[in-house]
Amino acid sequence: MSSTSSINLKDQFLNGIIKENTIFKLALSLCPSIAVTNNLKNGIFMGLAVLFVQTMVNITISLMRKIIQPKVRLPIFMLVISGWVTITQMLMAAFVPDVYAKVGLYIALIVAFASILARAEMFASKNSIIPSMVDGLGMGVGFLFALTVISFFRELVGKGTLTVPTGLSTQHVFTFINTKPVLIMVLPAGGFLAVGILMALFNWIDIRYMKRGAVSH
Amino acid sequence: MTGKDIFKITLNLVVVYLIGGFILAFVYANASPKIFRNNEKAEQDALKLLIPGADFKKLGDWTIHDKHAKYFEARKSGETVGYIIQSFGKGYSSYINTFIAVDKDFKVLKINILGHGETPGLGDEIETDTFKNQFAGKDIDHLKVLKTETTEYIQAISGATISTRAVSEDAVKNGVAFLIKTIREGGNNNVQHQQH
Amino acid sequence: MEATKKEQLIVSVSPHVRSDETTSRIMWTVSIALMPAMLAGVYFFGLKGLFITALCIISCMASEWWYLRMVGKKPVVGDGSAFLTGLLLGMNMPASLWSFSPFTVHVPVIASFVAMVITKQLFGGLGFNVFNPALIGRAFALLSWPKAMTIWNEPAVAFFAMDAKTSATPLGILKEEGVARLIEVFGDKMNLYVHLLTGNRAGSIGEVSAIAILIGGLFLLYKKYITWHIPVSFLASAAVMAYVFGGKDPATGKMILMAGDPVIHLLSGGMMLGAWFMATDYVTSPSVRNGQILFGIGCGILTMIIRLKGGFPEGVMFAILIMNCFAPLIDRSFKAKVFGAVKQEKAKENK
Amino acid sequence: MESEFIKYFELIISASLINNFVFTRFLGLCIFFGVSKKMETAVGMSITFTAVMMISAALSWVVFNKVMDPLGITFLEIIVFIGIIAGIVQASDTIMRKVSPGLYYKLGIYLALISTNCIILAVPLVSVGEKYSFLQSLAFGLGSGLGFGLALIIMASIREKLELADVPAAFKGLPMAFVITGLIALAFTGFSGLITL
Repeated sequence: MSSTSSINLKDQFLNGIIKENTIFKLALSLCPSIAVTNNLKNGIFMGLAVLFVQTMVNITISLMRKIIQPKVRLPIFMLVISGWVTITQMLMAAFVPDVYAKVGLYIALIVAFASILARAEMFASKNSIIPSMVDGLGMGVGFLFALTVISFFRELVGKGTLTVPTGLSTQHVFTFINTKPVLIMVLPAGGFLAVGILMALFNWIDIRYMKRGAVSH
Repeated sequence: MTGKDIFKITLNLVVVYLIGGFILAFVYANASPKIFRNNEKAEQDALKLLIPGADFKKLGDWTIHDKHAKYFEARKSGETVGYIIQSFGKGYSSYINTFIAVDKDFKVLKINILGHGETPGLGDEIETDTFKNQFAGKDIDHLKVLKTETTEYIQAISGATISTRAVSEDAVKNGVAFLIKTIREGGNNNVQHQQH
Repeated sequence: MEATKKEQLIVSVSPHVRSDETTSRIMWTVSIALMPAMLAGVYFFGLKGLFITALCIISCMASEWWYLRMVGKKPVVGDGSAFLTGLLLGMNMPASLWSFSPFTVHVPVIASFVAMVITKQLFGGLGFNVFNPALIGRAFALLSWPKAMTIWNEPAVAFFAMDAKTSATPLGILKEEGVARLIEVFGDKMNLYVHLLTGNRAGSIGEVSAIAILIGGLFLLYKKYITWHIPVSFLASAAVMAYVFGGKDPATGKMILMAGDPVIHLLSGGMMLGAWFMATDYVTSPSVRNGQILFGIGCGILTMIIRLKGGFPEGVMFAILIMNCFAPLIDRSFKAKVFGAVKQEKAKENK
Repeated sequence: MESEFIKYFELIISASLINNFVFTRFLGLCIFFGVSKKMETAVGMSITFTAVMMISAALSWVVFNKVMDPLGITFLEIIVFIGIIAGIVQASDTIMRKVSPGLYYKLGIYLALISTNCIILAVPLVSVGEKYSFLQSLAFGLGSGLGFGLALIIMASIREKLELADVPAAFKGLPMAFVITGLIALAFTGFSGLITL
């Protein structure tokens, strides 16, 4: 592979993590950002599931892009997405049953993620397999990153612990504070507050970063 | 759109759906036994946690609060050592799913909370060992909840009397009462009958 | 279309355009009106009550000052609004929070920060907050530290006592053990009423003495700082609900209609403080009279639904917060209706 | 009979207030934040939503229990439900355009948004998971739709009030919407425990 295309791939990968971060920047696929993030382990596995689906969907669509009739492309995209989601769902139920018991509904709802369909339509259906895969990986890692940050924050502040997965069915719970510092952070209301505050934090970094370059008004 | 186009589109869709269907069916065929085993294993694990080293035989189903629950017999080397019953208690905001292990004389050995939706920080303390250990050795007459300090009865979790009551006076008491009624008084014959 | 827009503009701005002096005078007058209740709280819970309230006031003023400094605005803390929020927040906290093992002194501090910064300043400061800051602070604390926020001291009437016995609130007893037990605890029914009225009972620092709150509320009414609409509709609807649905068969626990005791419900918990001082907050309640009555009725009904059927023994705080959500909607629809009515009349005249 | 009725009522209350899809199950957030900027769109969306939700709940129940369960292909639920929803949305689009162009003009644009909303998929998935009867799933669909509509309308009225407010720059837009939703969710916690589920 030539050096120019590898730089492009790197940009494509980073694009999904930073510039077009699904949650913090595009504000899409927000539901699981709150629903499953009161526990670090669940957050990580949810992120991994999305990463897997996004990458596989991108690869599949890219492989099929020449044989799909443009008129029926949306139904086929939906089928591909829901197919991969179903596979993910079954794999998780089989191999990580304890996580699946908590996040199962939200795994199924990956189907309705606008971001996955959007990447399939905008990128994978027009590009060859390697860039599509990298794009999917980038978007997925960006999502995983966002969920990890949110769930790290929420579990630490809400319960004073961190549940770190050490394998498919094993985990280690680090306890930092014995009492629950601010319990509300693991409750629904606290989830919204936490995500709002983290988003504002990212915005604030953005504003400061941009101000440095731009002329101040 | 010509007939050829329509044919091509239809073929396209059919082929894609067929392949998709095959892949899904393949994954399902491989994953579903594992999922089934997971559920079985989860139940066996939950039972083994209550009476370690025993084998369990399902005796039947019963209903409490319109919910279906199961009860089991625990055996060690062919001899009945106790029973385990699943039960539900009506708590603050949820039905508390409880497993109760009793010995042959229907004294509680151990309980476990499988699922609940009680208030975080207050009612969810029914999951703590300090609370659950109170039940060891209690018979049906000593499952009353007191708000004062007690070892003879069950001491209420401060701020969560309703959740405490739901576990001890609803789930556990009704579960044990059901076992006594079905197994000691009349049900016993049935169990022995099955052995022959 | 054009006209509606203009009307909307008035809805969102008009109640808040006041000169600083008026705002500040309102805030200090309301604070003065709260003094009888505050004094009663200090009388019953001693120095602990005073410490907790002072801590809330200081934390509220400090958080507001810090925030305004940080965003580069002129720190205006002297207008009394931070003082009033801190005072109300402190009066809504149990005195038992002044405890160092387990350490719970951080609770009022964090609650104050949430009240001032998240609930008020993030929304654009005084006049724009949708929720009552003191109540959000308290709700945040209740959900974050449910244990610490539900330990109630028995009224000790010993000024310097730092160790007080804990006791259940009347509403707690009512919820868990029924009205018969409540009367038994206080001796007889008359005694219960007297205790509830004077404030000799467990509860939040400033909510216990119904009579002291009533004095403050009537003072505000007399001074025309509040109108009767919200408090009266709040209390009346709660009383009706309590009378109709509050009765319970002691044996079966089933509801008996028309057998409740409205007096207990009106005098206990935060009902009085909520109706006179929290629900009447200018910014977070509707500004139209009819809307205020609807707001009050909503508060009363929700309070009683939560008390009688809900998961919490006390519902005033949540009821007011829920109605706060609806206040912009109420204002919006009532204004639109009034406006429509005028239009119709004009149309008739034209005919 | 009366107790049956109370059960349906409780289901509606629980789906709309206590377990409100937005505030406690965190579903439909993209649409919730996207559509709640203006009151008019919020109202339009609520109406369309509740109607489509009930139809899809009913149809999914029939397909799941009468076709998929007997055939043993329940593992395909996601694919089938998403197909049903896409079909309903497409059909109502066509029907509305033919039958009532006025209504279509008002509500048509929301129809397109609906198929990418996770609540609409969550309703059949949850009611299948909870093994609801036909009427129960209908009640669940209605309650969920009403709850989502209520959330949208409250949010829209609050955001309108905040239009002129001096919200700090970093919080402008979505972060503030999250904070507001968090505070509404905090208030709605008061409903918890109203019905034992």
